[in-house]
Amino acid sequence: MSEIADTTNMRKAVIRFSGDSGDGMQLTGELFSQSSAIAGHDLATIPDFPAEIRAPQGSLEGVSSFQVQLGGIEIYTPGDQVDVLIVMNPAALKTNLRHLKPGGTIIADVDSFTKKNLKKAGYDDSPLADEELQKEYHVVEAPVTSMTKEALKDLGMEMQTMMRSKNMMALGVVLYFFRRSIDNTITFLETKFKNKPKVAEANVRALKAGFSFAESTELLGPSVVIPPAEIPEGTYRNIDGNTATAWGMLAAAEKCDKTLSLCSYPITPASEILHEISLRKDMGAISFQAEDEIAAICAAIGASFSGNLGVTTTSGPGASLKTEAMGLATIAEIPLVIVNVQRVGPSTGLPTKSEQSDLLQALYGRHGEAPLIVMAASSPDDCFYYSYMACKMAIEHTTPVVLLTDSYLASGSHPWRIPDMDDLPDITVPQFENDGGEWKPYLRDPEKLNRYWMSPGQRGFEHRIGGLEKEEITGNVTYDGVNHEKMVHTRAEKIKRVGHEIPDQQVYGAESGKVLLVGWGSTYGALHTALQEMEDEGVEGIGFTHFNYLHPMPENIPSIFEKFDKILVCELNNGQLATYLRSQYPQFKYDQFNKIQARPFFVSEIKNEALTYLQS
Amino acid sequence: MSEIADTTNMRKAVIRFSGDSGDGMQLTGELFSQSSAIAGHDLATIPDFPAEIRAPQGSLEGVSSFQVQLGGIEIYTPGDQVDVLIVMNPAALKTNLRHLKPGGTIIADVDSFTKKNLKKAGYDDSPLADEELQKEYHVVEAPVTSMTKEALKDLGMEMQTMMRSKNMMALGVVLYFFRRSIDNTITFLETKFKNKPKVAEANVRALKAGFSFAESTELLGPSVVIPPAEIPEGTYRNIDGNTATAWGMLAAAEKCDKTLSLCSYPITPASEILHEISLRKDMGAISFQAEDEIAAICAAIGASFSGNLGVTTTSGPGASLKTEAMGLATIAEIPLVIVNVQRVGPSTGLPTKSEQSDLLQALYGRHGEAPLIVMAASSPDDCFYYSYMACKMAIEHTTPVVLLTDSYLASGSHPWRIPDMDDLPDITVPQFENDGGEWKPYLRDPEKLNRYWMSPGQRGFEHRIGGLEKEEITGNVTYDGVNHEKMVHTRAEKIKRVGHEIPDQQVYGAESGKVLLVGWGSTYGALHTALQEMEDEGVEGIGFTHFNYLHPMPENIPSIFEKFDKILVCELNNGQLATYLRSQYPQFKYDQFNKIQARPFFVSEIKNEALTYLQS
Amino acid sequence: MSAETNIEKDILTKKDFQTDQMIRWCPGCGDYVILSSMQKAFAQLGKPRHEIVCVSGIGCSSRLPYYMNTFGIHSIHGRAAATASGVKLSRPDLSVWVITGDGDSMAIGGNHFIHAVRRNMDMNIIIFNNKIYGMTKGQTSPTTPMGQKTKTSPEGSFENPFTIGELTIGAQGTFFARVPDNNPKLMEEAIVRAGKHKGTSVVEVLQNCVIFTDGIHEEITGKDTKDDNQLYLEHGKPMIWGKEKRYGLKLNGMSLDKVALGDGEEGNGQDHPDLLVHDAYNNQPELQIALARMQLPDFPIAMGVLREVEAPTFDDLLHSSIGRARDNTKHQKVSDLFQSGNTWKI
Amino acid sequence: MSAETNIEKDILTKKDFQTDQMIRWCPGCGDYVILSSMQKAFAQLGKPRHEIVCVSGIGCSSRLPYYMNTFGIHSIHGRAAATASGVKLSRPDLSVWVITGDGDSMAIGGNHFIHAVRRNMDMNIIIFNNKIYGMTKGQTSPTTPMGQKTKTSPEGSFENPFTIGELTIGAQGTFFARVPDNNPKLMEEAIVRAGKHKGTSVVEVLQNCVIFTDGIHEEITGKDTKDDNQLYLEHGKPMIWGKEKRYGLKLNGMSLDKVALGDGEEGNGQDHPDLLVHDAYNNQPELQIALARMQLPDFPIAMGVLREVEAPTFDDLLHSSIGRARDNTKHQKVSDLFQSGNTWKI
Ligand SMILES: Cc1ncc(C[n+]2csc(CCOP(=O)(O)OP(=O)(O)O)c2C)c(N)n1
Ligand SMILES: Cc1ncc(C[n+]2csc(CCOP(=O)(O)OP(=O)(O)O)c2C)c(N)n1
Ligand code: SF4
Ligand code: SF4
Ligand SMILES: [Mg+2]
Ligand SMILES: [Mg+2]
Repeated sequence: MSEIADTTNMRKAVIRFSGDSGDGMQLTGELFSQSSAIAGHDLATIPDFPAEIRAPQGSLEGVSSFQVQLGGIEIYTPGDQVDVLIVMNPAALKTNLRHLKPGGTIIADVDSFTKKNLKKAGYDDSPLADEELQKEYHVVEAPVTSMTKEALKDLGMEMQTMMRSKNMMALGVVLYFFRRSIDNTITFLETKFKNKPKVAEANVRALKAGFSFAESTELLGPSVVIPPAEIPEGTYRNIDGNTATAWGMLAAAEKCDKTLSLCSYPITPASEILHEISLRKDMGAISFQAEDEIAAICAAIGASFSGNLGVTTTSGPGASLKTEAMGLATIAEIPLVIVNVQRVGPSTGLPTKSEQSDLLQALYGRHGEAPLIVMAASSPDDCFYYSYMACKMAIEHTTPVVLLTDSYLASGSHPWRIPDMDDLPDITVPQFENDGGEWKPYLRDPEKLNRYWMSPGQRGFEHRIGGLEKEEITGNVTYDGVNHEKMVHTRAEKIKRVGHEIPDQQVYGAESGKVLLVGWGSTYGALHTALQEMEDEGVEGIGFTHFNYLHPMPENIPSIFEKFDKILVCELNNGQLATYLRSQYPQFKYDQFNKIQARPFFVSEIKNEALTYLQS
Repeated sequence: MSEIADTTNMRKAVIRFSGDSGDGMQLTGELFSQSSAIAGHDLATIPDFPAEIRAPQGSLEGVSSFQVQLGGIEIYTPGDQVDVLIVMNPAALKTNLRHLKPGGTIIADVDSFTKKNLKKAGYDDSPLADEELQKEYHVVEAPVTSMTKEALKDLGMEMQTMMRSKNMMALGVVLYFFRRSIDNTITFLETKFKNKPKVAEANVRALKAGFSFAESTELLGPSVVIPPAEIPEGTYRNIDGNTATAWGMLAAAEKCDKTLSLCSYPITPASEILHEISLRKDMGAISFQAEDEIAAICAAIGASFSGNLGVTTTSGPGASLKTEAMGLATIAEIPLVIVNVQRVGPSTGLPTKSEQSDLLQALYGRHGEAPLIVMAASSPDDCFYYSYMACKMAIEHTTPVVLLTDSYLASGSHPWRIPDMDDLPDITVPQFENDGGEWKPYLRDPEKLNRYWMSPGQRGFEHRIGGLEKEEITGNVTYDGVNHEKMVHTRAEKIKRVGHEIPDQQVYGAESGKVLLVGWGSTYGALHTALQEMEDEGVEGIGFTHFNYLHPMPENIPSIFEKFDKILVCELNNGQLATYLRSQYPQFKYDQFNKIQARPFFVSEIKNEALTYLQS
Repeated sequence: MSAETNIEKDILTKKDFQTDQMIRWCPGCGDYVILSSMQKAFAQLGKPRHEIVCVSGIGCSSRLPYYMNTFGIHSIHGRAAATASGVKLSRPDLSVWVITGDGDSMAIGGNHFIHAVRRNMDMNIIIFNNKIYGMTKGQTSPTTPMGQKTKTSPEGSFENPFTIGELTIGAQGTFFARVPDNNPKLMEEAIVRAGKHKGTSVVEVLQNCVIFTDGIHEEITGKDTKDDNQLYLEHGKPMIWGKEKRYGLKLNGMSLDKVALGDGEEGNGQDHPDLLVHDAYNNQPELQIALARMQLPDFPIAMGVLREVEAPTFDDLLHSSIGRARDNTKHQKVSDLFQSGNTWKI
Repeated sequence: MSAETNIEKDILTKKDFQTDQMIRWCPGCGDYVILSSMQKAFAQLGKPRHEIVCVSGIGCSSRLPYYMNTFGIHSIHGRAAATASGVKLSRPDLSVWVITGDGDSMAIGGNHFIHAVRRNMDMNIIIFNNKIYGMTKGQTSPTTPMGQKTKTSPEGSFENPFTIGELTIGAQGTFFARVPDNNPKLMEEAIVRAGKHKGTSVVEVLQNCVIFTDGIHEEITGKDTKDDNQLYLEHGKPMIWGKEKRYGLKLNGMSLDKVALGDGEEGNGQDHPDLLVHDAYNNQPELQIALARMQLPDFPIAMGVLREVEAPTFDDLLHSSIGRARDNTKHQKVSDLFQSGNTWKI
C-alpha cells in the first residue's frame, strides 16, 4: 500500500469491509463511518448485499460488503476504487479484489483461510501466500478469529456466539489504522446491547483487542491520518436515501398540518420507505400495505381526496402498474406523490441493482395528455429535500408529482445536517377562502391554476370528481370538445407554471467553455467529483450542470447550454435524458455517455470520457 | 341546396342520416353506402352514436347519425360538411344542422315535427317553417311517417312494428335523389329477413314507396348524379377498422399456420375486435375475455410462449395497465401484438371519442429500456394490412408490437379490396433448424437478431424464460452488469434493424418545396384530401408525408425532411409526434398544428392552417 | 386528523341527496330504484352530506355518485374498493360507500373486493348485479350465467359464474345481503343495515338491465313467481316462504331440504319446530353459505341480510394502533425523530 | 394446433426433472422439499417433459421453474395464473403448473387466482404458503396471522388473513388440498392427485421460511405436536387423528365437534359410527369449508385432499365450442370469411 505507506496524511480514503452475510459487515461499516463522521470527516457509504436472501455460508454468493469513502474534503460518492479492503474470508477476497487500487491494503482474517473456506471460494491454495498478490498489495494477515477466541475465552460463551464479535475485532484494527478513538464506538455498543451486558462486553473486548493488536504489531505499517473536512456547523446524522425520503414526507405533512397516508406495496428497493412509515405510527402517520400497486395508488388518491397527504412509493414494475391511476389523479387534479426508487429494467431486470431507466416513463408513461411534475433526488441526504418538495408541489399545485430516486441512493448513506423545521419552505394548502366569490370544484387560483383542495368534512363543499373530462370551473362531466381542448391546455399550463417557482439551475466549474457535462439524479456525486478532480488537475473549460427538476425544467437551461461548445449527457441508461433534452431544447446538439451495467459511474470513467471528448 | 340544384353532376357528396337511436339510421346509412359502392363510387363512412346506451326517445342525447361521403374520385374521409341531411325528428335537426353546408339539402320527416317532439328537442315552433332556414337551405318536407303507415296499412302489423320501416321509406327517397337503382337494396332486405317474410315485405314496400314518392314529387328538385370512380378491379366489401384489425390477425395466423389466441378485456372502442374474434371460433380462433387487461396480456404472453399467435386488444386505460407485462414480453423476446384503439384521455377522458394521444406512451411507457415496434394504421381498411404486418413482425422478430388505431378508424368504414391470400407477404416462423449448431434459448438469428420461437410440445427444446436479465445465448439468469449492457444494446439493435425491412416512406404532392405536412395514423384521410384540394386549387410547393411505422421509422425520413423549408406536424393531440421527431431527427425544425377537440380534423381546417403557414 | 368534523346532525330527506345533474341511465333501468333507495337510506342514516363519500369504478352503475349530493369519486374501472379503502383508513369518521357493478367489482376489481372484505374495512359495497357489462354494451361478466349469449360469448357463455355471497363469505366477509331491484322497501332496509354495520357490508342488488339482460332476474323477481322463488331471511325467524307461505327449509345433515308445509297453511316456526331459523349473527358461516348458494328451481333465492357478524374493523385497528404508538412515543414532532439515535455536532 | 405432440411416453425419474442451474434458496428453506416432491410427482404422472409447462410469478417460491427441467415461464409478480391460463387455453394438451407464493397468489395475484378457480381452468396451482413475503425480506402477506410482527406491521399485523381453502371454495373451486412441507410423501401424493384432477387444483403447502417466519407452522408440523394437530383426510375414511388416534370429529347441527375417543384406543369408523367420514367428492362444499376453516387449538388442521369434485373445465368447454363452430362453418379459410356477406365486384 505504497501510497498510504508513504503518507501519513491523505485527503480521502476508501475502505471496504467484506465478509460472509453472517459476519456483520454492515454494522462494522456503519460504526466505522460514524466514528469518522464524529472525527469531522465528510463521507458517503454504500452497502453491497448478495441478491439472494441467504446464500450458503462462505460461498461467493454469500459475500456482503460495505464501502465508505471519507475525506477532509466534500465527499459525494462512496468511491470507485478501494484503498483498504477488509476481508473476513477467502470468498470476500475473491469477490472484492477487483475493487482494490493497485498498492492498496488488504487486511485479512488469516484464520479463516482454511482448506474448506478456500474451496468454497474456488481457490486451490491460499491467495495470501501468493507472491503476485503480495507484490501488488500491502497484505496484512491478522489472526482475527483466533484473537477473538483468545480475548473472549473467559466469558463462558458458546463458540458461535463468540464468533459474532469477530467483526469488532476487525473494526478495532481499522480504527487504529486511521488513528481513531474507540470511545464513541464503545459507547454505542454499550447502548445498543444495554439489555445484553454479556454481548456488550464481548464486543467491547474484541474491539479493544483489535485496537491493541494494531497498535502493537508492525504488520500494518504507518497509520493514516485524514484531516477533518470543512463542514457547516450543525447537528448531523447519517441517513440513507429511503429513510430520507420517508422523513421528507413526514416533515411536509407536519409543516402543513396534514396527516400522511402512505399507501404502498413492497418492492425492492423501495420497501424501506414503507417500513419506516410503518414505524412512524408514533408520529400519527398512516401506512397501508395494499394488496398490489394499483390498490396502493388508488388508496393514496382516496387519501388525498379525503384531505390527507396521499403518497405511494414503488420501483419500476410497480410504477408501470400505477400509470393508469396516475392519469386519474392528473385529471382529478388532486395532490399525490409517487416515488419511484428505480432499479434495473426492463421487466424484473436486476431487481437489486441500480439504473436510471424510468425517466421517459415518468414523463410520458400515461395514456392521453397527462402532464405532471417530475423531479429526481441526487444524493441520499437530499432525498429528504426533494421528497419534501414533491409533497409541497403536489399540494400547492393540486397535481401528482413523480419523484425519482434509485437503488443506489436508497441504500447509500451520507451525513445529513438536520434541518430546523422553520427553515424549510412553507407549504400553503390551497383552501378556498369565501371572500365573496362562489366556490366550484374546478375553480382555479388565477396565478398557479391549481384547484382548491376541499375535503369531506367541510360542510357545503360536497362535490364529485373522477376520470371523465370536466367542464372548466364547474367540474361537471361534459362531452364538449372545445372544453376538452381547453382543459388539456390548462392542465399543461398549470404544470408549466411550476417552472416559475423552480430555482435556477446551477453550473459547477466553468460557466462557459468547451464541454458541459449534464447529469440528473443519482449520478451527481460521481459527476461532481469528476469535475473537481479535473479542475484540480488543471483541466479547463469544463462545466457541469445537474437536473433535479425534470418537468418542468428550470427556466435558465438554454442560457446555460448556449455557453458551451459541446454538451455531454451522462446517464445510467440508454440515453433517456438526452432524448428528452433533444425534444425540449432542439436548438442544441447533445452527445451521450451512457453506462448500463447495473452499477453507478466511476469517477474515473467520467474523467476518461470527458477528457477524450474534450479533445475530440 | 343551390349547388346540387344547379348541377346534376357532382364529383363527391356528403350525406348524413340522422334520427332517434331507435330509428335505424345506421342500417339505412350502410345500405345507402353499399348501393353507392356497387354503383362504382369510392366512399368513406362514420357513425355518430350517443354516448349513453339509451337516451330517452326523441331527446337530443338520443340522436344517432351516420355520415357517408361518396365520390367519383378517391375518397379518404367521411367528409367535413354535409350536402344532404336526412332528419327523422326535430332533435336530429337540432343536433345536426351545424354539420350542413350553406345551401345544403334537408330531407325531413315532417310528420315527426309534432309539438311533443319539438319540445323534447327544445324548439318552440317548427324550425322547418322558419324562413331563415328555408332561405339558407333547400328543405324537403317528406311525410315519411304517414307515407309509411299508408304503404303498410294492409299488412296487419302493429303500429310500432310498422314504424320500424320508416327508415326504408327515407332511404327510398335518398336513393332516387342520387339516381340509384333500388334493386340490390331489395335483394339485401329479402336476404336479411329471409325468415321474417312480413318484415321483408314491409321494408321493401316502404323502400319502394319512398322511391316513388321522390320520383313523382317535385319537392326534391333535380337529382344528383355522381360519375363512378376509377377503382382498381377486384371484389370489394365495406369494412370498419375494428373488423379489419380482427381479420388481419386471422389472416396472419392462417398464413403462418398458427392458431390465433386473442386475449382481451372489453373496452370502448376496442371491444368489437374481441367480439369479432369471439365469432371466429368457426375459424378455429381462440378468444378469451380475461378478468382484466393485465390478465389479458399475460394470457396472450402465455399463448405465445405455448406456440400460438398471442394478441391483446385494448384502448388507453387498458394500455396503461399492460405496460408492466409489455416489459416482460420485451425481455422474454416472444411474439406479441398489442392493439391500442386510442380514445380521448387522460384517464377515462371522453371514452367514445377519438384522439391520438397515446403515441408517447406506446414509445416510452414501460419502465427500463424496453424498446418495441410501434406502428399505426391510417384508414379503416388498412387496419387489415397493419394488423397483419404487426403479427408478421412480432413473429419474425420475436418481439412485442404495438399497433395504434383509434376510435375514428375503429368505427369508420371504407370499401376494401379483398386481397388474395397469396399476395400477402410471407410470414416466416423463426424455428431453429438443427443443421449442426446447438440450440440455446437466447441464440439469435445473426441478421435479424430474433430468437427462435420454440414451444412446448417440441421435444428437446425445454427451456425457462422470464423477466430477469438473461445471459446472452444461454438465457440463464445472470447478474453480470456487462452482460446486461450487451443485452440492452442487443434488444435495441434488434428493433432498429426492423428499419431495414420497412418500406421507404412516400411523399405526396411536391417532392420538395416550402411546406411539408406530416401526419400519422388516422389523420391520413383528412391530410391527403387537404393536399389534393390545395393542389387542385393550384397551390404549389406543398408536400405531405405520413407515418405508419413509428418505431423504428423508415430509413429515408431525413432525405424527405431536408427537401422542405418548413415542416408542419399535424396531430390530434398536444404535439406527441412533433416531440418524438425532435428527439429522433433534431437536425430539423418542426412546427405544430394540433387539435384536441375529441374530433377528427376537417379538411378545411388543415387547408386553412397550411395556407396561413405557407405564407408565414 | 386535520378536518373539522361537524357535530350537529342535519335532518335530511331523500331530496337533499339529489344533484342537479341529468341522470343518464336508460329509461326503465334498475339503477334508478337503487339510487332512490340509497337516497332514502342515507336520509334515514342521518349522517350529514359532507361526511359521506360515495366511490365508484366505471360502468353504468358507477355513474351513481354524480347523482348523489355527497362527496364522491368516480374513479377508474375496478378500483372503487381500493380508492374507498384509502378514504376510510385516512378518515375513519366518514361514511364510505362503494358503488359498483358486477363487472367492476367481480372482474377487474375482484382483488380489491376480496381484500376490502378480508380486512373488514368499515365501508359499504353496493353491487349492481345485472350479470352483464352494461356500459360497454353487453359482454360476459363474472356473474353471467352459463349458457347466456353475450357479445363475447355468442354461442352462450361457458364460464362458471361467481356467486357473490359465497365469494364474500369465502373472503372472510362479515356482512352480506341480497335484494331484488323491484323491492325498494327491502332494498332501503338492507342499505340501512349495511350502513349501520361496522365492517365491510356487501349488498348485492339483482338489477335489471333493460338493454342487455332484460328479464334476467324475471323468474326471481317477476310478479307471479317472486313469492315462490324468494326466501326473505329475517334474523330469528323461521325460513318460510312461497305463496301462502307454503314452503319451509330444513337441515338434512349439512344439506338443505325444501319442504312443503301444506297448501294454504299459515306456516310459522312454532308449528314447524324443525324448520331452520335464520341466524344472521352466527359467526360460523356454513349455513349462511348454503343459503347464499341456493338456486332455482330446487330452492328459492335467499334475500335479505344473510350474514351480519361482529369483527374488528381494519380502520379501527389501524387507528388504535396509531393511538397507542402516539401515546408511547418520544417523537412528538419530526424534529424529535431527526434528533433521535446517533447524531453528532460539528 | 401446429405443434407436433409426441405420443411416445418417456419413463422419467425425478432426476430427469433437475436442471443445471444452481438453486438459490436459503439453506433449510421449505422450498427444497416442494421442488423435490414435485419432481417425483412429475415422474409419477408420466407426461414427457416437453409437454409440461411451469409458470410462476415473482418470489422465492416463484424461482422454482428454473430448477425444473420442463418448459417454464418466470413471469411477473402476481400474474402466474393469468399467464398459465393463456398457455392452457391455447394448448389444452399441455400439463400446466402454477408455482406461486402466498404473496404472489393471494395479494397482487388474488384476482387471477379466483378467476382461474372459477373458470375451472385445467391447471394446478401450488401455493408455497410461508405466510410472509420472503423475497422482499419480510412484509405482511394476506395469510400472515394477526399479531405477527413483520417489517410492515412492526407492532403485529392487524389484518384478518385469508384461509386459502375457504377462498378457493368460495370462488367455486373443485379441488383443494393442504400439506405440510415436512411430509414429502403426503405432498407428492397430493401433487399427483392435483395433476390428475381435471380442473383447477389448488395445493396449499405450509412452507417454512427459515429467515422470516421460521417456525410459523411449528405447532402444526412439529415432531411432538403434529399428530395431535393434523387431521389427515382420506376419502371414505372416518375423521380420526391424534397420537394413538385419540380424537374424532362429529357433526353438531352444522358445526363440528371434536371428541375424544379414549386414550390408546384404536379408533376407526366402525367403532364410532357417528364420526364424520370424509367425502372429498361431495359437490356441496359446506362440510369441506368447515374442515378448511378448522384452527388450532380447538381443532386440528385438515391436511390432504379436502375437495375434489368433477366439473367441466374452461379449456374443454372452449375447445368443444370451437370444434362445434368449426364443424358448422362455411369459413374454412379466411378468404371464405372475406368473401362472405355483402361484396361487390369492380
Ligand atoms: C381499465 C378499463 N378497462 C375497461 C374499461 C371499459 N369498461 C367500462 S365499464 C365496463 C364494465 C362495466 O360493467 P359493470 O361493472 O357490470 O357495470 P354496468 O355497466 O353493467 O352497470 C368496462 C369493461 C374501462 N373503462 N377501463
Ligand atoms: C409488480 C411487482 N410488485 C412487487 C414486486 C416485489 N416482490 C417480489 S416477490 C414479492 C412477494 C413475494 O411473496 P410470496 O409470493 O409470498 O413469495 P415468497 O418469497 O414468500 O416465496 C414482492 C412483493 C415485484 N417484483 N413486482
Ligand atoms: S345499459 Fe343497462 S345497466 Fe346500463 S343504463 Fe341501460 S339499462 Fe341500465
Ligand atoms: S427467504 Fe425464506 S422463503 Fe425465501 S429462500 Fe429464504 S427461507 Fe426460503
Ligand atoms: Mg353489470
Ligand atoms: Mg411467501
